[in-house]
Amino acid sequence: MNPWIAIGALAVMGVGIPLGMMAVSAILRPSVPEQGKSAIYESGEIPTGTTRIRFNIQYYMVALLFVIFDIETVLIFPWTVIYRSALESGVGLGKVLFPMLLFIGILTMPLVWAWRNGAVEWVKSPRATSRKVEGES
Amino acid sequence: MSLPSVTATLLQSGGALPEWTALAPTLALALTALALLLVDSISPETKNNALLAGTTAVGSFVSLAFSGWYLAAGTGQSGTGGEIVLYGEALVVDGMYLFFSAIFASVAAMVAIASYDYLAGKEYQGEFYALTMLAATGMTLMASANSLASAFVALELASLPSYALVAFLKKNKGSVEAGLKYFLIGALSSAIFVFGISLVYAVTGSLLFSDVAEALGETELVGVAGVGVLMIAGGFAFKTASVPFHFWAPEAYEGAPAPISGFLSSASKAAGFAVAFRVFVEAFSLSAIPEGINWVILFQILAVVTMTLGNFAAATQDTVKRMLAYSSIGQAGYVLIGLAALAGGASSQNGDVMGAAMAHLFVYGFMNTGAFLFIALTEHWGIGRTFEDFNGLASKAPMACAAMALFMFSLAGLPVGGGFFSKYFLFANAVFAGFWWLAALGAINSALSLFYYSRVVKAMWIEDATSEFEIRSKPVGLYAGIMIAAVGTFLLLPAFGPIIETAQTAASALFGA
Amino acid sequence: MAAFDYAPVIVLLPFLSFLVAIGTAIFARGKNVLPKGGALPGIVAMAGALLLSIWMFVTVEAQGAYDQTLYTWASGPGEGTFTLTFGVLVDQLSAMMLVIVTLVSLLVHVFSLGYMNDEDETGLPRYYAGLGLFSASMLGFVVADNLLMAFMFFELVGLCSWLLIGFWFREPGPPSAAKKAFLVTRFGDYFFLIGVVAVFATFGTSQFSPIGGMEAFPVLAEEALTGSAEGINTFGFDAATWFNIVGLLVLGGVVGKSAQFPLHTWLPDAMEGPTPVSALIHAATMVAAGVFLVARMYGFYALIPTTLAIIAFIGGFTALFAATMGVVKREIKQVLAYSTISQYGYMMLALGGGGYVAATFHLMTHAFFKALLFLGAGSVIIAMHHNENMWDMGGLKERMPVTYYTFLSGSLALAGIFPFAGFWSKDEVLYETLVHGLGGSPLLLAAYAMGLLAVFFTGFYTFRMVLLTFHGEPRSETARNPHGVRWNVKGPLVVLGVLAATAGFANLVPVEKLTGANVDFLHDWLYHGPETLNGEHYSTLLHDVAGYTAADFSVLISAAVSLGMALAGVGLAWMLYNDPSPEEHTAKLGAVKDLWYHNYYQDEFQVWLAETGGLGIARGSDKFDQGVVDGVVNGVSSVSLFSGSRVKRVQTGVVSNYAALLTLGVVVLMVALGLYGGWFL
Amino acid sequence: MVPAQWYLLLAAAVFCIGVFGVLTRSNALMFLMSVELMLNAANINFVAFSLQWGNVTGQTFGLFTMAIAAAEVAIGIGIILVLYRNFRDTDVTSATTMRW
Repeated sequence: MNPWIAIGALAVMGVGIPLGMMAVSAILRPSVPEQGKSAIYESGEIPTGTTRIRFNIQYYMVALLFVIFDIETVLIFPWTVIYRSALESGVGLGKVLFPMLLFIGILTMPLVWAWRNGAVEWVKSPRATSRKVEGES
Repeated sequence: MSLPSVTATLLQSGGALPEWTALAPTLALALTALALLLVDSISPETKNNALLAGTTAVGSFVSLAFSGWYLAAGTGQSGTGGEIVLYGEALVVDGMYLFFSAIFASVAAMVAIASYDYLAGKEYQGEFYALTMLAATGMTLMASANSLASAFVALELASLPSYALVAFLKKNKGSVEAGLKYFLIGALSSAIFVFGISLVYAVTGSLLFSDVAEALGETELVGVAGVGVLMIAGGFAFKTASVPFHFWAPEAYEGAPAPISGFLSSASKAAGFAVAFRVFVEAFSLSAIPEGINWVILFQILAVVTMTLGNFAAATQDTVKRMLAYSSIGQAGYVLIGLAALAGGASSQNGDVMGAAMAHLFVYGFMNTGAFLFIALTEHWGIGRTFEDFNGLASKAPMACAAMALFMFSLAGLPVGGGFFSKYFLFANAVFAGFWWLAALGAINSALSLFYYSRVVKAMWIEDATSEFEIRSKPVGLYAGIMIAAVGTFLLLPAFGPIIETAQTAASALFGA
Repeated sequence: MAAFDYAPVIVLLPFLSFLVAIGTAIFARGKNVLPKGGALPGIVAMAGALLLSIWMFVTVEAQGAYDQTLYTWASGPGEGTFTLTFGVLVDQLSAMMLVIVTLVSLLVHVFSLGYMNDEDETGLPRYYAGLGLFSASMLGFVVADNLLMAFMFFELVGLCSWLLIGFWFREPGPPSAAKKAFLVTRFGDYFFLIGVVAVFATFGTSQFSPIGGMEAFPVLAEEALTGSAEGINTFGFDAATWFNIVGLLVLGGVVGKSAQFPLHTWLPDAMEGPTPVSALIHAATMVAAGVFLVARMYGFYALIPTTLAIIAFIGGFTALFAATMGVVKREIKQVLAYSTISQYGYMMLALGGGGYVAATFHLMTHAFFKALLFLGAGSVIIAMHHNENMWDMGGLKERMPVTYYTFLSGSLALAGIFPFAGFWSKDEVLYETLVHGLGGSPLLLAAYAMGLLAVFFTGFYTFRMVLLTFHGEPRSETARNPHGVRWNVKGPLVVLGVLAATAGFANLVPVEKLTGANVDFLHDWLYHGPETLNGEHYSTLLHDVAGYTAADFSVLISAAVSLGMALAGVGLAWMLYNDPSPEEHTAKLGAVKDLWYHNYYQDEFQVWLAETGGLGIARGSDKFDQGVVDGVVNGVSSVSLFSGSRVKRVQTGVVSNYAALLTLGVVVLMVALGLYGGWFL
Repeated sequence: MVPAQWYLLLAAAVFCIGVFGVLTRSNALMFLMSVELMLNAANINFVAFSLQWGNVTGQTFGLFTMAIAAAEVAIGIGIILVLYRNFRDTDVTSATTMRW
């Protein structure tokens, strides 16, 4: 059997279900047009401006810190996959565990550095002392 | 060194030291980088420039000492059992790695010493040195990469800190613009590079050089492999600032802090060549690769276009730093002869040509770094950037100007510094290998280069000062850096014999001869 | 060998006086630091050099010759490379020359006290510096033990002549005369330089005699011609032919320095220099250098009869040619100048004619009597307040007797009247040429004939000069009341006057023939040189290799003929000019007078030659240089700069363009390599 | 199993889209995103051919690529930030003080 049939069926289902739901609800619900209904929902706030607003640059630091942990995870993942089987096949603990400890250790160092250099401090006003806040990497 | 000594056999292959110690040149640089980060973590506000620069310089010298020791002791060389392969064949230590490590470490040391003055009073000093060391670590890894994966990672490890370093002067428009351009072209190039790797992987199913070479010999997907090889060559062309991947270089070298310009144009370029030499000789070896993938022609085109474009553009520059930037492109063209003047089969000339190119890179590391450090000195003094601004400088600072004249003439290939022999050997070996036209083009370009190099000397020594300027101080660090480079450049004239011998032995080992 | 250790000092002493004088001239300008304007250091140095030279002479007599390499300034590694050295060679020839040069130079220094100091000239330190360097260069040339070193000092001599002839550089004449002297001799030296290179290329050495591990090129050449040559590169020529070429190239320098036809034109002009300098140039140093060089490497020239014949012919022709021009000159120094050219012609004649000893002998006697004549002329010039025209003189005999009698002694020597020095030497020159000519070289006979005829003219112009200057009635106010001269002028004149009368006794060949007494001292002296550098060796070579044979001919007949010719010339002069108020008889010569007066139009001819030929070539070269060479260079550079300025426009500064060009580049390369490698099939 | 050439074509298409973005977008962030697209095209190849060849080299390398891409972006955003501070714009074509 052609393996593409499953993918095709998945695609049909994926597109069909939302379209079907929208169609069903459009048929069932009464139509009462009102301005408030077409407004953007902002938890009760009155929306201002466009969607293209600037975020505070300090989010950038948070994002970067996230990247560190993200990459750490990505690179640790294959190691975790083989960890047990490697141990079972007789590779010593030192040879399996130590490199990863070294890796994490090296990664910790920049984290400490970033911490010490104020990457996680939230400065109230970006114009006030902005020293060492948005240092790269 | 072809002389195996008793201690040589006892180092790594004999069991006196564990095998991983063969990577000591790299480890020294990496540990220095971490130490610098540690210092900066402990006291983030530190402006203890002497400590930071000193640590960096010491780390570089330690790395240099390891390289020298291993080279002398024969680590990873044919005399003591051949190359040392580490970490699942991802890295390899041989004569070529040690030779290039010596280049990177010496350039890094000079840059660190000179930066002591250049960075005085600036912020983020710790980061500066740490990034420099990280980049140097990446470069040594590039020289030791034995798989496309480690080559890519090492290349990025060298590149990413470089981007930040070029844009280091955050308030300087030129520096930021240079960093942006370097980064964007670099990102594009590395994307092309990694796509090339993926194509080669698609064809061969492996990233290890030896396996790639083996699989390429049997493949039928010549087209895919060819495109992959071309794209990988593109990645190296970016690192070495070869046409058409050179566009970042003039701006990056001009805008970057001058010590970084020297670092990038000497060490980073050498690193690009180091990995290119190894990849193209081992993974895409001429004896195994399909007929259709003729990368020698590719490098011939690149060499000719690069040296011509670099020299012609350099001849018409107004600012000295940008002239040096373009001339550095031209110099890359000469070194490309090391890949372009290769012949198929097991020609013994191949090792000689490539060795000559390596020796040129070695000498170039001193003379070009020295030239950029001189620019750093003028920037430190705050005199202008154009040739006219250099008028009459020799009367104010004769020592530094004498050193600069030495660099310029040596770069042009006059017999005042090692540049004479390295260029001579490069062209001569190209002629011996049968590529006389490459050598002839190189010689013509050298003649042209004499024109613009001598403009600097003329301005400094012959012209009268057009504007009044005061030299406020004679910074010790910058002077020391320049003098180390000058002494190195000069001493390489009489001491060129061992260098070319080592380089050619290392290159020949690569060719398996 | 203690004595010879001081040989370099002979050269260094005058050089030291040069340094002292030049140092004074530079650092103490205008201040009278040195007494006598620097003359005293020069005199002391030359006196010391003279004493040392005499010591050398005596030591050579006692111990034989000395040859020592002092300094090797360039040496190649291993076989087939050249070793360039400075060395000292003191043998019979150079020891004799050392004495002559130092003696004449010393006397010239002393005389300069009268000629320069007493006349209140300015720039005296510069003058004495020049004299010192001049003497040092000549002495260095004399003791040189290889051709390259000889060439270097030869050039230094030329430089010094330029400095000294142009001493009065603020006047119009001297600088141009100096320039002419320098350029004309340089023209000859150019060939000499090529000759030196040719000697090196041919033999790999330029030593005059074998020393240490180095061979001598005359010896090598001899071996080449006698059949056992090794390692000699004759560039595809027959060995004899090639040696002739090399010999002629070196001869170029000789002809220039010794003022032989056709490069003699600089010498009369050089009279613009101070008279003591003229004495030094003509008697002992510069002009003598050329002849000395041929004598020095006579072992080489004796191998090549063709070149010898050319030398003899040039010499004979120059002797006659210059003598005729001397006949009509009005200035006393001009007459002497042409007589110098003529006399050096005799020496060349002797060398070419196989008379090595004769040439050396004449070189020696001529050094004395010509120095004497020039110094005497200098004395006259002082007396005449620097008026040199003989027609304004007359009757000086009574007013300056010392000058007169010494000058007369020199004149008799120059004219070759028995028993003055010139008689003996000139007679031997002519005799040697004659016997070798009769022995089978008709060309030598022609040269001999010219030389013999010149004897007549020599006698004539010499005594015309003497009679016009010293005899008759004074023809001008200054001649009636001449400026007096002091001891420092008279002293050297007396010394040289005695020598001019007696120097001939050094080699009394005719007397020996007559009486059998062994009185040819110079002959014996020169025959006892080093193995390859003595007269006996040379005569063997001449006989065996060059094929010169001496016919049996009486020396007395030859001497009688030449003496008769001389006396005829003197007699004619006496007839024409021994008159209280002599007339110019030159009009009787008709067109010949103009020809002689204008020096056979040689200057004009050479200028014409230079202007038509030389200028044409120069213009052509200039065109080629400006048009083709510069054009190509400028073209390349402007094309480079232009294309550079275009190429760099690619760098637009916009990073998006870079990305586009980069992508384009990759695509182009991909398509090119793909089509080439067939990736798309 | 899907034939290999389709992966190659898909990757090439993604790569070309990335190149197109690089060439046409002047906003630095868009430039960066396009480069990411190109890197991901390579990742497609790696993962696909990892499966094809039956080894995990490609997959691992894909992880490396992602890590490096992240680091690249981190640096890139920093540079874009200082670019904005100096030129008041994130347009890559605005920084043209150096040329020729």
